Amino acid sequence: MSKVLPVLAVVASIFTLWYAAVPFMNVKETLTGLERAGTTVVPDNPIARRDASAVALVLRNSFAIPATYAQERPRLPAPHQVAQDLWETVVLKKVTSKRSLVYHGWITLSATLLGFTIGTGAGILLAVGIVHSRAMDMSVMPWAIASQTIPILAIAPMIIVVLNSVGIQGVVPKAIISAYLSFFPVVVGMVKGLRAPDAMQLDLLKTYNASGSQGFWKLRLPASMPYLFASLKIGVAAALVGAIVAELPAGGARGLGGRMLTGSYYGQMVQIWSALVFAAVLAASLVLLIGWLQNRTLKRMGLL
Amino acid sequence: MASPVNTPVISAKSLDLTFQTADAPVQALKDVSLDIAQGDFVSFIGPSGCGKTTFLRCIAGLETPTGGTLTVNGMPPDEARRARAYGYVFQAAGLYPWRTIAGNIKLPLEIMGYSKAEQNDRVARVLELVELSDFGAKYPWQLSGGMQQRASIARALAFDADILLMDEPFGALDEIVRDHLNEQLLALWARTNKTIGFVTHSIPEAVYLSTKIVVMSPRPGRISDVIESPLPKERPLDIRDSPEFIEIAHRVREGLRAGHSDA
Amino acid sequence: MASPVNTPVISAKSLDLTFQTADAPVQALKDVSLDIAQGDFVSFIGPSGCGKTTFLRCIAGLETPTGGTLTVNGMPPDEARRARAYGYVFQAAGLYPWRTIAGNIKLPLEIMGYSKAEQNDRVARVLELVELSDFGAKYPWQLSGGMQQRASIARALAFDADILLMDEPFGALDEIVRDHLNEQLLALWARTNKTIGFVTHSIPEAVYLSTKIVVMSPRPGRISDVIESPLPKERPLDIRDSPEFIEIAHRVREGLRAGHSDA
Amino acid sequence: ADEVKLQLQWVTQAQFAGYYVAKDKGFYEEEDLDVTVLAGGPDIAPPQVLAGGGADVMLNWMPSALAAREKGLPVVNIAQPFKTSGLMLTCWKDTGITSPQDFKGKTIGVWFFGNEYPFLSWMSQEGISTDGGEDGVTVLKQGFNVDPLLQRQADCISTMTYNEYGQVLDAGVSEDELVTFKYEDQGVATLEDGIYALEENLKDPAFKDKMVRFVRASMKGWKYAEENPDEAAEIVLENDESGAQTESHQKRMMTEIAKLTAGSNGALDEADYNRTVATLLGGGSDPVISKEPVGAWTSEITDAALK
Amino acid sequence: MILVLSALIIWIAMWGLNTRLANGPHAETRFIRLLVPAIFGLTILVAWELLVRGLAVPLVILPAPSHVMATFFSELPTLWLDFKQTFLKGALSGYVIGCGAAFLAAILVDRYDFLRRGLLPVGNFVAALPIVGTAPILVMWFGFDWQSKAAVVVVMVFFPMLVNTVAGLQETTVMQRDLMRTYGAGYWATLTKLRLPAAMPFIFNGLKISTTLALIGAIVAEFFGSPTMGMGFRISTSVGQLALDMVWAEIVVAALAGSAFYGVVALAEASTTFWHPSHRK
Ligand SMILES: Nc1ncnc2c1ncn2[C@@H]1O[C@H](COP(=O)(O)OP(=O)(O)OP(=O)(O)O)[C@@H](O)[C@H]1O
Ligand SMILES: Nc1ncnc2c1ncn2[C@@H]1O[C@H](COP(=O)(O)OP(=O)(O)OP(=O)(O)O)[C@@H](O)[C@H]1O
Ligand SMILES: Cc1ncc(C[n+]2csc(CCO)c2C)c(N)n1
Ligand SMILES: [Mg+2]
Ligand SMILES: [Mg+2]
Repeated sequence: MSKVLPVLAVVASIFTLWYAAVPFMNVKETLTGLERAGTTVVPDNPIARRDASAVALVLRNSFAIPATYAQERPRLPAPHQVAQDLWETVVLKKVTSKRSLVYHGWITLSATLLGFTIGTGAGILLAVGIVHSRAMDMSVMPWAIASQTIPILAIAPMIIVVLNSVGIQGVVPKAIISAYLSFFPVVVGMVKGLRAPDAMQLDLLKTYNASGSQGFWKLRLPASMPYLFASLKIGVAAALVGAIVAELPAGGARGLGGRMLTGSYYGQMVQIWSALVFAAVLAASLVLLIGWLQNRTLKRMGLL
Repeated sequence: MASPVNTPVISAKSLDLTFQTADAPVQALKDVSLDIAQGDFVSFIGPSGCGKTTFLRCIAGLETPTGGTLTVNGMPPDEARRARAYGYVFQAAGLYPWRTIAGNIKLPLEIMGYSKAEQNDRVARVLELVELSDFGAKYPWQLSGGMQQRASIARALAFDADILLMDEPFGALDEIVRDHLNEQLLALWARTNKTIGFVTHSIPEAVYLSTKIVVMSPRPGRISDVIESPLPKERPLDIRDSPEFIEIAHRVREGLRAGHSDA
Repeated sequence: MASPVNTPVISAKSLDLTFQTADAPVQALKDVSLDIAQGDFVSFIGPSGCGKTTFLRCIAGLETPTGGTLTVNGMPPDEARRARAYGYVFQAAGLYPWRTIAGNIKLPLEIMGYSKAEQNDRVARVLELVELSDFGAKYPWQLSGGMQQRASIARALAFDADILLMDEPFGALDEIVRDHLNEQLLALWARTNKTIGFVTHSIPEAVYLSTKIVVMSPRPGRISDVIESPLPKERPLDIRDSPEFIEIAHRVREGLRAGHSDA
Repeated sequence: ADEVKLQLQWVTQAQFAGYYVAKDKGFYEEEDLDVTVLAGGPDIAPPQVLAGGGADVMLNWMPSALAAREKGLPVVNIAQPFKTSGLMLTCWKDTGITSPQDFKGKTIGVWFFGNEYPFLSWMSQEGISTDGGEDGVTVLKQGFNVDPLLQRQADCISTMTYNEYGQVLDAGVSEDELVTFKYEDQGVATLEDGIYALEENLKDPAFKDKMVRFVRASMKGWKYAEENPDEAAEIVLENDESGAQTESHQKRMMTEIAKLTAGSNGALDEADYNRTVATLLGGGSDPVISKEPVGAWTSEITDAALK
Repeated sequence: MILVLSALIIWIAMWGLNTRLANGPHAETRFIRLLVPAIFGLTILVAWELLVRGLAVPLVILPAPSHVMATFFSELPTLWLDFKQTFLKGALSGYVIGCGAAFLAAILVDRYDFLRRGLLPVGNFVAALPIVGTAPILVMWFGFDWQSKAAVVVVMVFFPMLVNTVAGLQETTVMQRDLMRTYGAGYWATLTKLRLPAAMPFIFNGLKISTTLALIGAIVAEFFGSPTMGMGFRISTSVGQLALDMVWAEIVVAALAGSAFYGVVALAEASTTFWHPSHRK
């Protein structure tokens, strides 16, 4: 209970703020629309209104406030508009319909999961290499950091084209971009984790004359689990962002990224917002899922 | 200085060890010579930084001396390590938190390739030895500090190493628990006739347990006194109030103080 | 049980403290009554978990008893805390790593609003007291464990608290350094006539330092014995070989063992 | 069947109805072709896809294709289904703009990504600087929608007759609130959606033959779409994977598109080509292309296809 | 084919050299610590160059590094203009505002446990909003110029910074806090003398993560509308013009600026949290 209450309170105040902001954000377009419909508004020309402050406009045209909540192309949709769109696209539409967010969510999710798997696998392998080879540690680590400064969205289309030219198409290019974003947190966390055993724990194995692989399986890997899970949580959220980014160049195609793009293309703000909310819910669920796995695994390992 | 009664199990001759650190080299051991015979219980005592741990690690082949010679069972320590001649008990219990007590004890057995049946057998045996039979399925943090320490001793006993090296195993325990574990360790030693190297900061502990007390002093780390104990093998706890005991303790304290003042 | 010679500085009457934990409540203190007079040096000894730390924290107003009454200088401990009546020394040195030694000692002075000049004055004075004058500009991790502990004592001495509460301050030190700090602490106490509450695991340490030894036993934490020391205020180190000393130590050990066995 | 991969230059919409219709109606199948239509998007450069071998043919605007050619990617126009340009600039009337000279000091949204060339040529013809200031225009890189105009972040934005202009009207704006400048009317029209292939591929007779059949079937699709705009719009909707397009929007788009394809049988009109090149070469200090392109188009394919 | 083979051989040779350097006696010196990654980077560049030439990769797919470098130097004025627009105006101001606001918010959140328990879960949720969706909205709200880019950056860096700072403020041990209580220290004294210094390693962690986020955010936001300059504008426009050499020159600028930004923060960290075990050695 003490967990839910604060969250509810914060959510409630966000909604309050949100509702309060709507008239100010939407007042200009609303007034223009009303003016076209023949209502008198002050000031009575759009250019003067463009240069007027939103607060003044709302105060001087308070009759227009209800209309700001019902705009078709709002600058800021009201929460209930988003909720209604979500209801229609998530619940009412058949999940196989191209207009169903569940359908698009699944497209994105499948790329996310594939990319996350690739990214995690590659991240763990790289971390193992870094921990076991000094040369790799010294040469690769600085570049792994630098690689994260490359704006992925900028090269995502090129990656897709290049992969296309070698015959890789479909979900795989998306997964690769999503893997690119998720591998870095995994490398960093896993390197930390594999190095977590202290000198004493390592020496203990030495006194048993354990081999390198025994050291890995019996000590380093179990010791790295808490770190691995912490970075998996970051990694899975990054993977989702990657998959969405990768859907943009593919253009108006399927997936949540496609939804956001076409929403933006046709000025359907509500559609963008509901895709956004849906994506965030998806990310949160993935993170929760990993948190649950973490809890279970670490409990079973006796680390919690 | 040493007692070459029978052929020594461990024999160090003018051992030197210098650590290369970022600023200046640290001479951790200088000209250390010592023989330890089969069945000896040798305590190392000395102020912080005098090289007790370093010496123990050299014997275990975890550190390579930069000078002098050191043999264990007639071979270099590294080879002896590979032949799994030691059990090593660290200052802190150092149990793996993701393994149960039984799992922790099994660890060396798995690595050394014992059969499953043999593993279970041995785990049961050593758990009984340290009076933890009921706790095999528990995780380390479910046990008190003293019980954890006993588990780590059990782990070192599970495979039949002739030599047991213990680095301040009871440092973190309170006096009563410590007394109790001291008694048990002595009983075990009497029963198995292992050779034991034991690091401690406590003078009474060193005197109570050992057949031979090695007093060390720092900067550079060296042996400043070796005291053969005249106490009998059978030692009830109240032997500590006997005049011989107090006499030896006094000698150890003097040795320690000398090491401190010239540092 | 207590000694109401003059009006006590610290007075506890049937103190109870129960911790509410996730599974079951833990009774850390049960019916603890004790008076401590101005200038007393009181040691608390007892097995792990018997409530020594808890009792000290109650006195310092860091923990609120669930029953009984406790006054310090006639006021509730919380008020006394805000009146800055205490210096508290924790088991580990607990210096802030981002401050130099001098900076650490200055910390309470800054908080209590001493002038800059006064601060520097006092820092110099206490640094000298604990023989660390040359180390004021060093960072904690550049000092040995013993030196850090001395610095933390200096920090507690820097402002003129009447009451000094020390929770196993020398637990992590080797015997020789410990002896040395014990001597210094006694000298300081004799000079300043502070009231000192001191937690330790070491019987000789308790006997050597105290005017009063409080033996506690666990589950629930309670006082099982209070021993007034007949030793003189002037105590050379070798007083520890005297028969009176051994006699008191023996009584403490008996008390401890009793506490252990009925636990 | 021979495989052909076609790269569009934008998301699935009625702008590309001819190809979807040809596929849906089996015109490609009749020519023994197995055509895959690849949707484009804001970050997909069709010439790059062509260069990478991801597609056999692409749709492109001629300025962009000629620029690619100068960059060393020899693409060749093999057919030109769009006769007329649908590109225009749409402005608020209340800004006082009545002629291009009034653009000075105003803010104008322009599509980049290779589609800025016609605008830049036009402005240099008018002698208006595009670096902002009192006497120049302030250029914004326009995103994908008409919001900059609706919210008056820009005074004018680029629109296509068949798409963005309709979106502006859909937002409730009436035509008399707006002033529009068609590039066609300003004499700076450049050829839009054309079909392009790589020069080296065209040397292969088998490929050429494939293209002939492809162009023939595609044009058949276009003519069918012109005649049955509603059905064509439905077919487009079926092929839209995003599920974002609406029927009314696509139907109107199809109607407008039909006006642009009306004058073309697929063959490139050399006069149109020359006008496009002249416009681009006349681009002032920073011309889009620096020299007269050679071999940038061929009539061989359409000649064979229309025979 | 020869070029491809030589790429392979050079790779193996360089790797061998690095292995020897890294395990050699001077591996800990500053020089080697810089040399080894430099050699690795150089190897990648050489291999890239040889492969592009050897496999005759078309320019419009992937330019050779030498080509990119040539463009980089010949287009320096344009690159500088874009850098100013995107990095100095958009990314940096967003970074300062976002991190500053997050820092203040963290202190509030930390002060009121109710806020901490309410805001952090919601914050994690909001942090999961993909930039691709938020950027068009923010461009619509804040206009085409750098202000909207800064807004995107603020949204991107706010929560990582908040979470790290809050975690840092909770980092003190019970003993350290009790010490302050024995001094009867109030909230502000505890905050400035204990909790903030103790939180520094975490705060810097947040600041470091935010450096890369800020740059990426500012660049990506330009894809959704911008004036006719900026790194993101140039990248997307150049892709359309098939000027891939220019695209890569901008990416080089981004990587250089991002690494330098990160490095500066890391240096500041090293000099403020010198006391932390990870920096002591
Ligand atoms: N890996 C190392 N690198 C550099 N110096 C070291 C290393 N290990 C130990 N030393 C130094 O060698 C000396 C001896 O250390 P050692 O750990 O053997 O002391 P010790 O007697 O076990 O002390 P303590 O009682 O504190 O455990 C010390 O001065 C220590 O600082
Ligand atoms: N914050 C707490 N919450 C719950 N239980 C506590 C808490 N603090 C202490 N306890 C319990 O209270 C009892 C007394 O603890 P205390 O720390 O006072 O023991 P101690 O005598 O100082 O032991 P030690 O010698 O190990 O320091 C123990 O059983 C302990 O587990
Ligand atoms: C990023 C980008 N921006 C603009 C165009 C130009 N364009 C060509 S067709 C078309 C559809 C019009 O409704 C548009 C906008 C493009 N291809 N890519
Ligand atoms: Mg040691
Ligand atoms: Mg305690």
